[in-house]
Amino acid sequence: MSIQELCTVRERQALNSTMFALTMEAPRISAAAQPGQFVHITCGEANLLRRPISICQAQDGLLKIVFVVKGEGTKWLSERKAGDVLDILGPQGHGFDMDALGAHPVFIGGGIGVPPMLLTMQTARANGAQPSAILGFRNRDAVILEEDFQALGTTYVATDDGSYGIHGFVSDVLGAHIEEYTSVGCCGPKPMLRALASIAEEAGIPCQVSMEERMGCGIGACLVCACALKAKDGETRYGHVCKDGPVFDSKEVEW
Amino acid sequence: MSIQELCTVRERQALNSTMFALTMEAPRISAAAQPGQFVHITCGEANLLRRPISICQAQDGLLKIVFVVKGEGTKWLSERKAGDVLDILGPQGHGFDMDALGAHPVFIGGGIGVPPMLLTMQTARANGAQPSAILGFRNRDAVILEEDFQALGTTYVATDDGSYGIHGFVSDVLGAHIEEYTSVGCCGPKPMLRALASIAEEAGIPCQVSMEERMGCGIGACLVCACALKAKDGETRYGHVCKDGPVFDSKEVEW
Amino acid sequence: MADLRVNFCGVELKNPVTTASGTFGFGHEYGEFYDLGELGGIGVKGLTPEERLGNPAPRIAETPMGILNCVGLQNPGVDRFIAEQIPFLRQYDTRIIANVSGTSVEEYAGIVEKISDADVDLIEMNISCPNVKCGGLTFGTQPKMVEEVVSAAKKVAKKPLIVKLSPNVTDIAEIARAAVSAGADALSLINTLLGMRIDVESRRPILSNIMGGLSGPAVFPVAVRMVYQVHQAVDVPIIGMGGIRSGRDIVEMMLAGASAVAIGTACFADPMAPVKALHELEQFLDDHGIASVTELTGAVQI
Amino acid sequence: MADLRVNFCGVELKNPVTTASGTFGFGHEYGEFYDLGELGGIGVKGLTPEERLGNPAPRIAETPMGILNCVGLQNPGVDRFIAEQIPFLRQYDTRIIANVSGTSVEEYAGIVEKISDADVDLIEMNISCPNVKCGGLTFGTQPKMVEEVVSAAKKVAKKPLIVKLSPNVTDIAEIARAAVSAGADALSLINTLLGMRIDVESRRPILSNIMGGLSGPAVFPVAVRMVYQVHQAVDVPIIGMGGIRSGRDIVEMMLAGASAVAIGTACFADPMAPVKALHELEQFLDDHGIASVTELTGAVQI
Ligand SMILES: Cc1cc2nc3c(=O)[nH]c(=O)nc-3n(C[C@H](O)[C@H](O)[C@H](O)COP(=O)(O)OP(=O)(O)OC[C@H]3O[C@@H](n4cnc5c(N)ncnc54)[C@H](O)[C@@H]3O)c2cc1C
Ligand SMILES: Cc1cc2nc3c(=O)[nH]c(=O)nc-3n(C[C@H](O)[C@H](O)[C@H](O)COP(=O)(O)OP(=O)(O)OC[C@H]3O[C@@H](n4cnc5c(N)ncnc54)[C@H](O)[C@@H]3O)c2cc1C
Ligand SMILES: Cc1cc2nc3c(=O)[nH]c(=O)nc-3n(C[C@H](O)[C@H](O)[C@H](O)COP(=O)(O)O)c2cc1C
Ligand SMILES: Cc1cc2nc3c(=O)[nH]c(=O)nc-3n(C[C@H](O)[C@H](O)[C@H](O)COP(=O)(O)O)c2cc1C
Ligand code: FES
Ligand code: FES
Repeated sequence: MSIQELCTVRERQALNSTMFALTMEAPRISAAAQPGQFVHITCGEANLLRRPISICQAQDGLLKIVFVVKGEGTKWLSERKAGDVLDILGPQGHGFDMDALGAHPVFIGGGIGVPPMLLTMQTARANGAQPSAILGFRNRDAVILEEDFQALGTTYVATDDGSYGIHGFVSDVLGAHIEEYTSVGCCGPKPMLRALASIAEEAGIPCQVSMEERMGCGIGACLVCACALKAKDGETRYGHVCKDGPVFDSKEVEW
Repeated sequence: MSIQELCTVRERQALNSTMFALTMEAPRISAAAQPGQFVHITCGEANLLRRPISICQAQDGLLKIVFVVKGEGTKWLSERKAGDVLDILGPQGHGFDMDALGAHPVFIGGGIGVPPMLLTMQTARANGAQPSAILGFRNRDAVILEEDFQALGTTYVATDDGSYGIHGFVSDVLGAHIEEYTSVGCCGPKPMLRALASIAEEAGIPCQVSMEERMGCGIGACLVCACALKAKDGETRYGHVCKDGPVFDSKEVEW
Repeated sequence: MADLRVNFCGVELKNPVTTASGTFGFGHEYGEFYDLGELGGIGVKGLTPEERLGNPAPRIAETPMGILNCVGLQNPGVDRFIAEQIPFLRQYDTRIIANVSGTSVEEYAGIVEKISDADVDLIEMNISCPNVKCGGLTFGTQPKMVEEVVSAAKKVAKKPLIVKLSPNVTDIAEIARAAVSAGADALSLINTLLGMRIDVESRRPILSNIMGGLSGPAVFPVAVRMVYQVHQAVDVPIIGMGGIRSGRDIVEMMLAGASAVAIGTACFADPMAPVKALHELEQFLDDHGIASVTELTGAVQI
Repeated sequence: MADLRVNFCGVELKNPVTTASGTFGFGHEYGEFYDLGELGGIGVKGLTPEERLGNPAPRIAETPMGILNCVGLQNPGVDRFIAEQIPFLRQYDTRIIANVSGTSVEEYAGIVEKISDADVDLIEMNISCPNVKCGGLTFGTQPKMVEEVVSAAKKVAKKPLIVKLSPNVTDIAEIARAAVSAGADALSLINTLLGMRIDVESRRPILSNIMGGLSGPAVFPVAVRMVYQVHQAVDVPIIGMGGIRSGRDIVEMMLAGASAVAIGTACFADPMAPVKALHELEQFLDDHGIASVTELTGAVQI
């Protein structure tokens, strides 16, 4: 169920020089939001297409997103202030299957893949699980949301250059602790997801991955956001990130 | 001499439901502004072309424009607030020849052609002339800037429907008073300008008309703002409103 | 209240607003936002004789006021469309415009014949697909190929046949005449303009297929021009499309010569776009005292 | 600091940024905003053998991220250009690209010969002006006509001859090959796409000439695609243009195959556009450790 809502910005936070958080009044979308879903946001008159951004938090009628400035659209978004109104579609897509997590899921985010894991971990905990988190960043300056995750369970932070937390990749951390977990849920760059999926597969636990693809409609009508999946006959078929995803079972994905 | 200046809006005034005045800090442009010149304003990211708007007042580092909302560009402009910054080119074009006015010029504006006559009348008075004004509007609700003109000299206001001031056209008023004047300066719809020019011509006094045309560059490079003028050989030649105009001698114009 | 009805090749559309093929799926998703019965017609995703998977991602790139796409006709095949989608669409009080493609004259004729027997209202034949036999050139760019494929399809069509033209041609009027002389009951245009974007960081084309089709507001003036030229050249009704966003855009397209319009890319920016544009059109007609929307068609004053 | 120099047909441009003919006059006006010597070259307003008055107003209409124009080649004629404008332009340390047009093969040859003897650096032959008719079609849309007119011009050209192509064709590569086989030393593209706008209130075309040429960001993806196709098809250098606004746009156009670029419509939005884009280009090269701008040409990875 997709809703178009005009949402007033309540708060804008600069997390570092390129990452921002916006909290918006979105009573209808936030009430319907599920972990792993995203919203599709109009980013000014000069950008024709909406931008897909994951839901980081959704409660008390408020919707929080966290994003990095990449091009014109996210730049525009980063310049919004409290009181501005955004045209948002959401919640979109198929999020994490919360019934398939088991008692000790681990949620792994890489870089800008971290924010959606927050609502996911929160929800898992509310559902009675004991979740852990592994967060990976390029360096110390890129670290975001650490305390929010710490509050929900054991949280490892790794940086590529070792300037903060563990020196290394989230896959190294997962490898070291894999026996503690009943499932993996993750979001981040594709090579990272592939690496995590293969560790989980080897350990025989389920792994759900959140995929990214360029989008048009964001609701499943235009078929542009194709994600290559394994068809039953071993051939490729295309799923659509905006509707079938963004979260897929890692075994379904054709890497 | 054309200047590109980033100008902070000092004040926005709604004159009626479709007409607005913006006063901006434009120290360089306002210092150079001559009566009858215009500025070329960027109107948001969604509109590629700048919009030409006449200079209504220029003093103490401030620039005032008055405009009617016609399409997307002027709509955008009407939504600016104090503190917003506008990208403005100006002062553009060739304004009124103030040396050719004589002691008793009359300045005539029709509708949105009224605003540029204000700086013109002010300057004429500062130069020692005794100017009059004739202002024409559709109806009572459309009347703008009346007191500003009254303060500078005899001012007649006419409305098409008689709901305010004289019932009739500015050309009627000019016809009735033509003997009092040494020259005419005017801005408004083309049929009005043509009518005024022929009255002035009959009376044997010079008439300067401010023309409108759709613009590209606004500085004389692209040649799109053609205005048909009489060439010496009786043939047509094209002048350019943004550089040769907007003000032309009425006898030059091919009506 | 102006009369919005349009008689299009004998099929009554309740209003001239339809959706552009490929941008609207089979209507399910946008049907969550409004009653599909508000629209004059629904142009469905392009169908082929067999299921097609389409191209790998990325299939879309943004451009200034436009998009490029290279979906590559992903669709379930005409049989599954008939079995699964027509019953869904028939729940709504609107016209079904079946958009079909093939890679050879025989395939085109075959799919037109098959869809003719199904419960659709209009057939839109997309001839902007590359012809495998003719060295990859698309059918829609060569007058002779257009005549051949349209003649073959017309012979077996039992519903009005709309031929959808490609804008990637030197002389659109020539192509339109070829289609009409071969029996097209109506024309629709424009399909997408060929374009390309390159990611300056990776130095790779953004689209998996290197090039893709440009649509959206950026192409609107090209579409208006072509609809105007085609309306001057032939005597069949036209569905005008390409960059329409608003009621005023619809008016402009109809003045140029369109009897109906289709809206595509604008839906991505605003799912409500076709309905909003329809209401704006209604308002425009009422404000201007225009009794019937059909008065607009070709009414540009030269 | 990256090396910005480009050797274009033996003529050294200090950088690849030039101005698009017809958008920049003869440089006087933009010369008030910056030193014209900052630019790699200046494409001057299109010249014809005799003075031309051009079309009546309106000559411009805005479109989504684009403009339509129908200036109609208003210019003082080639003789007055040579006498009055070359001395002005020669004050600046930049290259002069003389853009010329005619209405017949003889006129084209005549004006190319005349301008060859003048003090210009490069000759750009515009075979794509929609106003220069030959049997109703522009020279630039028929390979045979392209060959004929380019051959005639090449015989008398004593400076490098750039042929400027029209995008209003089915197969741009075919036209490019025709021009090169007839002797073109270089190609420039794209000229404007034919478009139209109608004022919905008056029901009249906005442009006096009914149709006009579309330029600006809206056409950028079409221009990139055509430059790419032409670069694949022929072996001469290309000046890429059509909608360029920024340094990144320049990089994209060069990756597609351009050796130099021209900026036109963007100047209307911002008079400083070419200089700003040049500085952005420099910054991009430095940020990416690219030693020479020439490395970009055709470097798209397929
Ligand atoms: C399901 C999903 C969830 C996402 N969640 C987040 C998030 O929570 N925080 C965050 O910072 N980013 C997120 N992204 C990525 C985000 O959508 C892009 O960074 C953003 O669209 C870039 O837009 P731009 O205008 O700044 O960049 P530009 O590069 O100028 O964008 C040009 C076009 O490409 C598209 N595009 C570019 N990069 C991407 C990308 N990585 N994925 C999809 N489309 C792209 C844009 O949407 C736009 O249409 C998510 C992407 C998807 C698909
Ligand atoms: C020298 C000059 C001085 C002007 N001074 C004023 C003024 O002081 N106050 C005022 O309200 N208006 C003035 N105008 C008219 C004003 O420029 C237009 O109303 C405005 O450009 C409309 O833009 P839009 O986006 O709102 O309308 P749209 O119709 O959406 O504009 C579309 C395009 O057409 C152009 N256009 C439309 N109407 C005109 C027009 N009448 N003249 C020139 N271009 C037009 C726009 O600039 C734009 O490029 C002046 C025009 C000129 C040429
Ligand atoms: C994502 C996408 C998919 C499309 N698929 C088809 C198709 O399957 N068949 C077809 O005839 N046209 C297809 N088109 C073209 C549109 O129907 C339409 O002609 C074009 O997009 C111009 O209209 P617009 O600017 O309103 O989108 C597609 C366009 C887009 C953007
Ligand atoms: C107002 C205007 C006038 C033009 N005049 C000419 C011309 O005289 N000769 C020519 O070859 N191209 C002419 N062009 C085309 C441009 O040189 C250029 O090819 C086109 O505008 C695309 O570039 P742009 O999008 O950067 O403007 C003109 C374009 C515009 C907008
Ligand atoms: S973005 Fe349209 S189907 Fe996914
Ligand atoms: S607007 Fe360019 S010359 Fe007047």
